[in-house]
Amino acid sequence: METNLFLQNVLTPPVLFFFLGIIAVIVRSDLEIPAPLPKLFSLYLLLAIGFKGGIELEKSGLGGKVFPTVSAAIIMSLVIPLICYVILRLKLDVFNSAAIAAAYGSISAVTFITAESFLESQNIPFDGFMVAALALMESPAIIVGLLLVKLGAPKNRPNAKVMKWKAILHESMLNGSVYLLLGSLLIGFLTAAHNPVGVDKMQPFTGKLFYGAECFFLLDMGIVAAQRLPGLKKAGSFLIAFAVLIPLLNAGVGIFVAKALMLSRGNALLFAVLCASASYLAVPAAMRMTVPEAKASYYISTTLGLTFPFNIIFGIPIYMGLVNKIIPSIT
Amino acid sequence: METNLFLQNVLTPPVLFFFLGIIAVIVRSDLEIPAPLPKLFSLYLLLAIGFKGGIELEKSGLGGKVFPTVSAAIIMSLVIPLICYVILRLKLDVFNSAAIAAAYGSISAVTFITAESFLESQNIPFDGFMVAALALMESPAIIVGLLLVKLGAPKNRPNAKVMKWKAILHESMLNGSVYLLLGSLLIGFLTAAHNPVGVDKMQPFTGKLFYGAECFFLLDMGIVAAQRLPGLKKAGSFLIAFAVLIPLLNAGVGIFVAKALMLSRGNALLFAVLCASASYLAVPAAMRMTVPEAKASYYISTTLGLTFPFNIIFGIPIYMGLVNKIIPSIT
Amino acid sequence: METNLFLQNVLTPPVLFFFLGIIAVIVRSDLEIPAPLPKLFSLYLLLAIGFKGGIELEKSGLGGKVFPTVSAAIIMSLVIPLICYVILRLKLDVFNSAAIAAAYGSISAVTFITAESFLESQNIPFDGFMVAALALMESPAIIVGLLLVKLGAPKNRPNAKVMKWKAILHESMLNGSVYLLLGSLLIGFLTAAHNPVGVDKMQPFTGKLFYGAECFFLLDMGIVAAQRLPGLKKAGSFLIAFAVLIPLLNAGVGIFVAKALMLSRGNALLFAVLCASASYLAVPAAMRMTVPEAKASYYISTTLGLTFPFNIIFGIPIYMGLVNKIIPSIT
Amino acid sequence: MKRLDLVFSERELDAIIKALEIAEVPGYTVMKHATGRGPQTIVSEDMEFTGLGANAHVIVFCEEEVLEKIKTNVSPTLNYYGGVAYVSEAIEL
Amino acid sequence: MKRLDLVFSERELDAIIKALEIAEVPGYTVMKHATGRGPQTIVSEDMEFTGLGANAHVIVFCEEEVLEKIKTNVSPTLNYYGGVAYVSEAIEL
Amino acid sequence: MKRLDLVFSERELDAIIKALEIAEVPGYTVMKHATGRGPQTIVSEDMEFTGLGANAHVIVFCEEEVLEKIKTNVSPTLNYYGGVAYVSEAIEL
Ligand SMILES: Nc1ncnc2c1ncn2[C@@H]1O[C@H](COP(=O)(O)O)[C@@H](O)[C@H]1O
Ligand SMILES: Nc1ncnc2c1ncn2[C@@H]1O[C@H](COP(=O)(O)O)[C@@H](O)[C@H]1O
Ligand SMILES: Nc1ncnc2c1ncn2[C@@H]1O[C@H](COP(=O)(O)O)[C@@H](O)[C@H]1O
Ligand code: NA
Ligand code: NA
Ligand code: NA
Repeated sequence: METNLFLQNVLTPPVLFFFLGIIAVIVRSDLEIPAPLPKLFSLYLLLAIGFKGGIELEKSGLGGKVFPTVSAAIIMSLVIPLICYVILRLKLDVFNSAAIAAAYGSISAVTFITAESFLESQNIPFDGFMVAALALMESPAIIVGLLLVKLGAPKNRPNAKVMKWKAILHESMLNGSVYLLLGSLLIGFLTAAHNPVGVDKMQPFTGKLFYGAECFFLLDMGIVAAQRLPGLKKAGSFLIAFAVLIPLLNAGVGIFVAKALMLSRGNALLFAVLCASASYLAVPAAMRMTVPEAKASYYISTTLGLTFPFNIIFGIPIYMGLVNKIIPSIT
Repeated sequence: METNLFLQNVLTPPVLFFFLGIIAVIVRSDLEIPAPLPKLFSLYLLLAIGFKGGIELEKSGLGGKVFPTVSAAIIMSLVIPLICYVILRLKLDVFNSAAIAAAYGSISAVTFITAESFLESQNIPFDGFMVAALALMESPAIIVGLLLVKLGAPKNRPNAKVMKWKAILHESMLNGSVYLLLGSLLIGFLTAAHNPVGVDKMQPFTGKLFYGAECFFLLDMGIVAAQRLPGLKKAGSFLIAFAVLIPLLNAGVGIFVAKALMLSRGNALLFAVLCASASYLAVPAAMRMTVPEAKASYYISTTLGLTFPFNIIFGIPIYMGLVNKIIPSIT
Repeated sequence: METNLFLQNVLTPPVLFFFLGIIAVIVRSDLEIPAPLPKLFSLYLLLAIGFKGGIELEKSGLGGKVFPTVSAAIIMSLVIPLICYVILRLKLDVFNSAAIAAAYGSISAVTFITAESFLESQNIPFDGFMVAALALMESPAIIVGLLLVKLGAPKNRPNAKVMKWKAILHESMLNGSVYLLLGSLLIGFLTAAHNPVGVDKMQPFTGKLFYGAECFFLLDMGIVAAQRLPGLKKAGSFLIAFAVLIPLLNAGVGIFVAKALMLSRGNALLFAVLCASASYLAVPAAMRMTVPEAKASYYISTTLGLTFPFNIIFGIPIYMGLVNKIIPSIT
Repeated sequence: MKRLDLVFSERELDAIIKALEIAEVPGYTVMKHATGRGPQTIVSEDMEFTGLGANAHVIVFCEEEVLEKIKTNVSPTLNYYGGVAYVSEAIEL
Repeated sequence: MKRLDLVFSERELDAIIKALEIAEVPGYTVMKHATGRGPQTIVSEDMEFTGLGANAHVIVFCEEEVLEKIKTNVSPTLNYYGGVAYVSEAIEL
Repeated sequence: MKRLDLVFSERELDAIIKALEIAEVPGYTVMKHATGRGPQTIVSEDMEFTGLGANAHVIVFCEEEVLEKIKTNVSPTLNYYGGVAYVSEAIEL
């Protein structure tokens, strides 16, 4: 059954293109997608999922499971960094531990998208309000990460490096990708409410084109992730184990929370994926600014070089299998 | 009624994304759309409106209102710079006055596109030949601007800065954006006439995708326009008032001309928008080359920093309201 | 009849946009499509034709004419460089002869795409497996070119320039464009076999959008090709004649091979175009690395500056005319 | 005249430009999208799309007096976030 | 050997290259998409998509004799449109 | 301190970086997408999309001792494929 799910996940265009990117690096092909083209696709995907999520949110309304689910997601993004921090402190200093912990509390939009595509190919429904959960899990994790530094950092941290709360909040709430996602969500909501024609006219761009653009972007992400692998080797076996086991742990916790919230199977998978995935957009930007003592290569190579491909290739079908076992009744 | 129109304009995706861009700058989000992505969207939009305009032009033929409308548009692009020049000379020197005047005689393709989208969302028809008017209003304004410099400049202008007519004509007629727009118009025309299958096959690219690409581009234009605001403050209150009042004046004149030409309501709005909008593509390029004495920050910050957002947000519904009052019978 | 075909080819959007690009350079418009936008379109087109070809290949199966056609294509890509080399050696040294010969044995994907569009506009069917032929003609030509250098080069070639076979094979098989094309072909094949929903969901991106993106890219290719013209003048009249006559010769041979293989008219045209076109992506990369003695301006200006536009504008209708004469029965 | 070359993360660009303006430089030139390696970090092209950003290379031609002021203003940022600054001789053409 | 750095608007690139070629430079390197501020103008990244264009940074390594010729050829363009040119010492590696 | 400027084809970037690392440079900065002309070749912007690639401009600030090692390591590549390398004086700000 689960090998079946695994194959069904792997034999979809997005995942196949992801492999194509990874293999390109392994066989040292000179295939490259030069900057700023990845940025174009990254901006497009954020705009499109935000817009589509906003439309769905308007349709479903803000009642029902929306509020509990989003609240639970935010709580997960506050709790996960704490758990991760405790584990990471076994081997790493305060700065690196806090930075990596924050990354794992936050989310990866591309992993979320790939999980959505997986659900669609399985004909399992899910709700648009999960995008709101996605958008609201970025900032809290950053703030927890920085609180951990504030509490754990040695007292003789140079003065210059004292954190300014205003800058931190700014960085966590107004990071370009968070801002675009939330803004597009709001625009989708307003458009659905006031301008249904606009929804139809956006559809070819934000809807139809999406799957192909996702494939193109995953091709690039495959290249990028595979290029992070050497950095991963330097990070050592503790971090390598962390980057594979923690997503499993977080997804497991997420699925039980989803069961408690009585989410549908589709939403439960997305919830698990949000818990399991780690940020390589907003969090690195915030950490670099406020915790320069943390090694960027640590939090980038774990999140992007290992957790991201692990989730895309193995995680999604594994979590789906777990969801099927744990929440079969709500189908 | 007009608040109604205002809301109907503001609550469409293109204008909402424009706001999102403006707000990103105001709240200092680090959202940015790196070069050359804006260029990609700019080229795409010119190609698409040209192509679609050409197809419409072929359908409607060159008879009827086409010739009078296009001629009137060209005349407006010759007259408006003269009026503007007289007003600007009250406070500015010959060079700056001529450069800004030329910009206001010319047009902004994005404002035109946004007006088209507004008309579509209002279900008001308009004609494809208006794109021909758009394409033909760029060059005359440039030439008038340079003639004004030639006549008004002090006799002791350094020799090196004497203008070469060939270069001026070249710059005004073969500027990349004018060339692409006119070329695509012609290609659309030829394709519609000789290769109807080609028209259908272009439709997903030039037609369906257009609205979404417009939104993406307006997001960027919001960022760009808001970044021009500090420059605007330096330009002083005279230019600020000019950048808001002149579009109103020009639109008003345009609507009466449209009434005289007995244009339909949709075409009348587009005509007004052509008169009211100012160029930040072809004209700055030409002015920088031939009138380096003029301050680029003046003509860029007025056209892009104020007139452009004013037209997108307030101008279009105001002009529509005026059109509805002045030309109600021709509906 | 053939003037007719010529007009039917020229009056399609892709060829018209190609002209628009050429004319932009001739009249010195400042229209430009800045890097890396051409790369974006180039990657997109390779991905899309690969993916579509893979789907078709899965549908048709690997039996029937697939194997003979692909084998014949590979043989052509081995034989053509030998013929070209003999001709080129009349005037050029070993290095330049081998490099140019390799380029003509290989193929131009954009020429192939334009020929496909031409067939579609003529309602002439063709098969998806021709893309496999396209993908497999790049590498053999490179290897022949390098063998020619190995055999023909003076014995006192500096030691540093001795070729390493591993590097050569790597460069010829894993060049980015070859890799992406083959990879997308495989992904299309796997998707069609295992995930039909995925095929449908890719369709707006790889299918619908294709024609428009092709036009945009040909606009750029027109600019690029026209910019190569001065370099062509330096290359001299021998190379100019070569760049026009060899495609005709190769296409002619190709059509007789196609007749022998009893290909349909559509496939025969594509086969002819594969033989007639020359590479400006994979081959230059390989030649620059392994035969730095060859002048890049020679093989770039002949392939890109002359053979490419010749094929797009004149070649395709001429070859179609020939196909119609030589293989009329198999319609 | 002196020529100053600064290389640092794009994300500090605004802060560094502000520091240069306060030091009253006569002008500056910025080239973004640079990559590289320093004693502390490796910056690769794909950093640009993650939140980390690539490097910026800034060139300033100025009089010797201005250098001191620049140094005071940019050092905190360069020390905190990394980056290098080197001075050469230059004369106007 | 000398090293010459020119910074000016991309739109004058063809004219400047032509001037360099007439001065018979042995070679040159061009980096486009530069931004900056000078005594006269501010050039920002979004200028690139308006008609104004960003800056180009051109480097020429050449013998001292060539510099004089370059100066004569490029000065009119730089004076008319703005832009800077500075010379440093350089020796081949 | 010395400043080394290398300009060569992007396609040799990995080889040159490797050579620099072997020479144990303290760091380097890379700017891609450069174009130009040398004694042997013209590299234009559209080369980037054909297989040929544009140029890379690499800057290294290092001690004089390192230069010798760099020279040994990069010369084979520069001689084979073309490219230039020039050294100037530089001092830390
Ligand atoms: N010795 C050097 N030579 C040239 N560039 C350098 C050198 N050291 C550092 N850099 C540049 O400065 C950036 C920041 O370096 P770091 O101080 O390690 O954060 C690097 O990414 C390089 O681009
Ligand atoms: N002192 C300077 N140092 C470095 N770059 C400069 C300097 N002055 C001007 N520039 C560059 O030269 C360009 C043209 O300057 P301008 O002469 O003001 O038109 C500016 O946009 C800067 O990129
Ligand atoms: N004298 C020079 N000054 C500045 N850049 C140069 C010079 N000579 C060569 N270059 C650069 O080095 C690259 C390679 O030159 P080449 O040695 O001809 O292959 C050229 O494309 C230029 O970008
Ligand atoms: Na998470
Ligand atoms: Na106007
Ligand atoms: Na061929």
